[in-house]
Amino acid sequence: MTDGGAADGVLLSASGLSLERGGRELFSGISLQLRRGQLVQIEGANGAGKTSLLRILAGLSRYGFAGHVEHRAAQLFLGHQSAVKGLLTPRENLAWHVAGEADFSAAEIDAALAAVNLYGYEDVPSHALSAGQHRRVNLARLYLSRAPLWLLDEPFTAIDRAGVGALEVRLLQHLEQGGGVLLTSHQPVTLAYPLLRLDLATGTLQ
Amino acid sequence: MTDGGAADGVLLSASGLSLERGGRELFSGISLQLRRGQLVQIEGANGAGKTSLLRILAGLSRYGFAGHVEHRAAQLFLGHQSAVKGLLTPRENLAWHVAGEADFSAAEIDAALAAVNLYGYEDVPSHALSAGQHRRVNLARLYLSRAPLWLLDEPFTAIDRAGVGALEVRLLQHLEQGGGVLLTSHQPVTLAYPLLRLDLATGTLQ
Amino acid sequence: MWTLFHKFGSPPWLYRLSGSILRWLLPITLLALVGGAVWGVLFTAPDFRQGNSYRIIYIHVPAAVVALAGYYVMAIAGAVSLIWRMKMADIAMRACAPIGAALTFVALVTGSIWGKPTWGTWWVWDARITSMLILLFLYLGVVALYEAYENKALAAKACAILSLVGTVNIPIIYKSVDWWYSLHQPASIKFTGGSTIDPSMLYPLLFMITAFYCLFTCALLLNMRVEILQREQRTAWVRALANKGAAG
Amino acid sequence: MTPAATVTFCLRLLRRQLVLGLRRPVELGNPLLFFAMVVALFPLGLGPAPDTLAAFAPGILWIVALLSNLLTSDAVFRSDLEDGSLEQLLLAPQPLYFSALAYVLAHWLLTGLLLGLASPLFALMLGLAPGAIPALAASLLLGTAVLSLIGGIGAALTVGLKRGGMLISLLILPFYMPVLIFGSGAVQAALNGNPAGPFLAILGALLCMSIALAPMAIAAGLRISVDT
Amino acid sequence: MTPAATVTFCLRLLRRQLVLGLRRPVELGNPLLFFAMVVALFPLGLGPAPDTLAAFAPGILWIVALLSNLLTSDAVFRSDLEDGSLEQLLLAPQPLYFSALAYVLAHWLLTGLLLGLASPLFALMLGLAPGAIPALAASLLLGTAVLSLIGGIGAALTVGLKRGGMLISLLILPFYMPVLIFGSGAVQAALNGNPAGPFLAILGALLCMSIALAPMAIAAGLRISVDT
Amino acid sequence: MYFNSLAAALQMDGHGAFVWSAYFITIGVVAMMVYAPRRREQRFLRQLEGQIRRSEGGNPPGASKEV
Ligand code: HEM
Ligand SMILES: Nc1ncnc2c1ncn2[C@@H]1O[C@H](COP(=O)(O)OP(=O)(O)OP(=O)(O)O)[C@@H](O)[C@H]1O
Ligand SMILES: Nc1ncnc2c1ncn2[C@@H]1O[C@H](COP(=O)(O)OP(=O)(O)OP(=O)(O)O)[C@@H](O)[C@H]1O
Ligand SMILES: [Mg+2]
Ligand SMILES: [Mg+2]
Repeated sequence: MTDGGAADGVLLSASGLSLERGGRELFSGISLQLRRGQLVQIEGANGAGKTSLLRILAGLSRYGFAGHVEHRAAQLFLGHQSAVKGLLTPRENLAWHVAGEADFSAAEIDAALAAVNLYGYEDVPSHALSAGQHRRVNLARLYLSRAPLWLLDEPFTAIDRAGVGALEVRLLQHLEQGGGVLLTSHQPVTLAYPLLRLDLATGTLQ
Repeated sequence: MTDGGAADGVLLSASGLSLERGGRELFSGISLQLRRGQLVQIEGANGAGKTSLLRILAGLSRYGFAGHVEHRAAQLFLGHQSAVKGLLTPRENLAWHVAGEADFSAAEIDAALAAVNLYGYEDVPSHALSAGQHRRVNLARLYLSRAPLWLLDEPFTAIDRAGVGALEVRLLQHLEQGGGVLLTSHQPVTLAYPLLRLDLATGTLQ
Repeated sequence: MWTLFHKFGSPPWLYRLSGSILRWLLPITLLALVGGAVWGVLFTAPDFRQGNSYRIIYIHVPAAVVALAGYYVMAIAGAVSLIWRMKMADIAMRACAPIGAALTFVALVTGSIWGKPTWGTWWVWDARITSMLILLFLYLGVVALYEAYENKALAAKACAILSLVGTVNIPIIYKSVDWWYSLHQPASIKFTGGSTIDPSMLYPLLFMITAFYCLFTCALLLNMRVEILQREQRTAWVRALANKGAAG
Repeated sequence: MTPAATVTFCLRLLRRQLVLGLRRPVELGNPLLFFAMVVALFPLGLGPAPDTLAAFAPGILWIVALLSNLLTSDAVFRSDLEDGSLEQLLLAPQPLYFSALAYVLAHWLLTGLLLGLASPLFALMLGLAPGAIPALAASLLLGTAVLSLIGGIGAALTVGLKRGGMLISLLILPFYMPVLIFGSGAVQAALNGNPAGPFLAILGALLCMSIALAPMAIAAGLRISVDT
Repeated sequence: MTPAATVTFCLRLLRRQLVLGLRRPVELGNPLLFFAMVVALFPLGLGPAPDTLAAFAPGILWIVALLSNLLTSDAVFRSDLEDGSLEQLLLAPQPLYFSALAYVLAHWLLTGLLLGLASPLFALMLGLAPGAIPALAASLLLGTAVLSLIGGIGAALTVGLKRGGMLISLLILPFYMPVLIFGSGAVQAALNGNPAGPFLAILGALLCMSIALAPMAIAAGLRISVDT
Repeated sequence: MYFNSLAAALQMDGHGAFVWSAYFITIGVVAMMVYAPRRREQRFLRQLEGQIRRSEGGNPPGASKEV
């Protein structure tokens, strides 16, 4: 977990971000630095602009906003959509993932699927999975990835309570190994770890 | 709120439901009667079969299960997918809804949209809405429908905390007017109302 | 040079400049069009083979020539917008498409009207005509793509890519259509191509071609002005303009 | 459900489908432009000789109509299935027969009707004798309606499968063929100076039959597709 | 990213796209059956006179190839955009140029290659002179690759729009036309006893040019589409 | 002037209908090319002015849409 990242531990830095969509100013003047070991939650009501901000930070939105974003480490971005193909099995989905991070061995993939409680479903076509299982296929990437910077857009959606608990454990582990996590969630994050909150309305990090 | 429903207040009755998918038995021997004023939550982990059961109860799955379902009142079913067309505005989505419950006046629709906090977004194409707002367009049907029986599959997904609160108020109101609600949710339901739990593993209602 | 480049990137400057250009160019253009048409229709001798239907040439050929040139203007603007990210080039590119489509349409319709008395048919699949039809498709494709995007900044980028792809392709399309036509060699119809044209016909024709180029410029500027206003609607200068316009 | 309520509902569905097809009136140009382009392919492929083109014009226009129907009928129910609208439609109290008819009608208005109305222009471009143009337009208007109804059946049966596209073509193309034969036959008859009436009458009979039967098949297909 | 890693990644992408296209080997038959049916439409529509059919067989087969490419290229990126795979692809460390190429290659393998290989059979069905068949197959193999690359550009530019289908056809059909001309020209030349070589050389040149340029346009288009 | 009379100019030996219709269609298209953007500009400015007035001058008289 040492690839990427500058000496000062900053994984991602952004300055003066502001965005206007459909004639509404969603946020303005947001500057933030995410360092190793930091857990930041973006807060805001539905439509506040959390997803838009995350997509700007990930580099997916490139036009129409003001400000500057700088990546200093490899990133893992999980969006609202799960990038899981219904025709492929969970195993194939992970082995042939388009994000192209690395070649994972079959054992690694099976372990990751087991970690998200899909043991026994490795070879079922993904469209036959339940909504939560479908999202879990995507979340299995959290157990595979070696990227230090995680950008997660509502990772807990459709996951049952036990699953949320397991995910939180994984986040904690990643943070303790020096990763950084930026996430949005409408469910309260109950992690025994210092949580910074980014309020979109005021643009401040607390 | 008096259309439909037999004299004994039973809105929906099912007996001896059992289902097997992909070689796994999801549930068996489930019998339930939903009466006016009852709030029932189906419990189970991801992949337990909650959605499958709801679809059987709604009459969408008609083959491949054992048992018998009887509807005695008009129903409103909201599934995992929101049935909201990205190209249409929220107002058009509700006015031309394919569920064809009734002709709603423009004022009714605007009131419903305002109730789910989409005031000001009535005429934005729905694909420009955020994930939560997209679901809210669908949830606005809860403010329009006159069906006494509600089957809701994870209605709180992607909704922010204030929105969940408002929805719970609406559920309460519906229950007090003699409606019945059957829902699934991975988030705890914090309603000041007696909640019955249907455990899929044991098939019992508590 | 560089400062001029930057000035072209400045919307209010371009808006004002185009206003002052249009103030004299537009009337002159319209006058020239009417004058050239009257010259061609009423004051020249008819072609000895085609008789009076030859008079359509004074709109048919200029429209065809300018429509073709317009595609290159559009592609160059597209390239500038993609490479230097110049907003005004975006706008110019977008403005070219409907104008070019209109001129191509004029060329096709007048040609088709000309064809009826000359060849006895409204339409033939001649090489030149077919490639002009394809040019119309290309223009309309750009218009349709631009209209389909809601975010106009992205629409302009997409259209720039499309028009660049088109630029690479236009010579290929032309060449291929020529080959196609010569491959099949239908004997029935031939353009008189290469026939020397009488100076008394040539001068009004050249005059009309110039007038059509001016028309293209005027329409381009007019379209760009609207686009500039729409893109810049949140800036102070457009708001001031709106207030002034409403008061006056 | 009262009949009046059903009619209102179907009109609403029709309006919805039309708006989904043409969000802005400008978009009406797209199908027409598409037809023009596909028509232009044929001279480019078959050669520009005016007499052969004129002789093939009925067949070419009919093949274009058929292919554009084929191309688009896969999409009739697909997005509605994917976003959950279809299951809501099945739960609606109105009879599915009429809803299915509304979907097909919208599809026809956006493909067949437009093509039928624009066909005289394309016929001129291909050099079809002007006398055969009424027969062409009439046969296209009647025949494409049949095509849309048949295409709807294929769409309903295949929409639940994760892979549509190709399969639907295989299912419905054989059923399209009689329409193609009678449709181009009508124009050919008019070209040869024979009355096109009998061919048009057959197309009309096919249309009546498919209006009566196809929506039932579509409704049954949709119920199965939503169940998977 | 090392070149080796990029190659592995692209091969993985290719494999994924092929599996998505053909989950079961049986499905390999669908495109072929589709071609056969569309080819059968032409005798029905144009009239079955053997000599005219044989004369127009090159054009007919090329038009079918072109339309089937048109039909399928809309789908190249659409499902990936809808389920979020496309944004993951853009975030991948590998250069998008090669990923785009992998997508297009998969598309070509499933449409153009199959059609090229099966074309001798269809040519015989239409009565094409056997001497022209090698030219036909070669021109189809080369030309459909160009078509797939061009189609990819159209798909990339329109995939972010809520309305696909028609628009992509409008964008790419004009660019398809030269390929159609040179492709059917090659077969025509072979039919007339002239060498098809020059035409094939041009198709090859077009292919080289589009392999160099189209993936760049596709990559730029995808970045725009994901941004909407 | 090549033609002797107005009638001759209109007739042009039977080609008049073609020539004149071609010119009239062109006039129509050219007029649209010049007129359409000017009208769009005017309409846009008026609309923007209304928008500014609404946002600055509080509630407009006719729009009391309180929820
Ligand atoms: C659309 C692209 C076209 C271009 C670039 C174009 C260009 C020209 C040019 C330069 C001439 C003058 C030729 C000469 O003096 O020898 C001409 C003549 C003519 N054009 Fe077009 N034309 C086009 C389309 C059409 C169309 C669509 C038609 C009708 C179907 C048409 C019908 C004619 C006729 C009848 C003549 C006079 C024929 C002759 O001189 O033999 N043209 N065109
Ligand atoms: N293309 C667009 N045109 C107009 N408005 C847009 C567009 N795209 C997004 N918006 C607006 O941007 C706002 C922010 O959307 P975003 O998805 O970032 O919200 P969010 O905070 O992630 O909400 P949620 O919690 O519901 O996911 C929304 O109000 C939406 O209406
Ligand atoms: N076509 C099918 N083939 C095989 N298994 C299937 C099929 N459809 C559903 N299943 C299985 O049925 C089970 C129940 O799915 P269901 O969607 O009902 O779960 P759920 O309780 O709603 O879960 P969630 O909380 O994730 O929404 C899943 O384990 C799924 O794998
Ligand atoms: Mg969001
Ligand atoms: Mg579920």
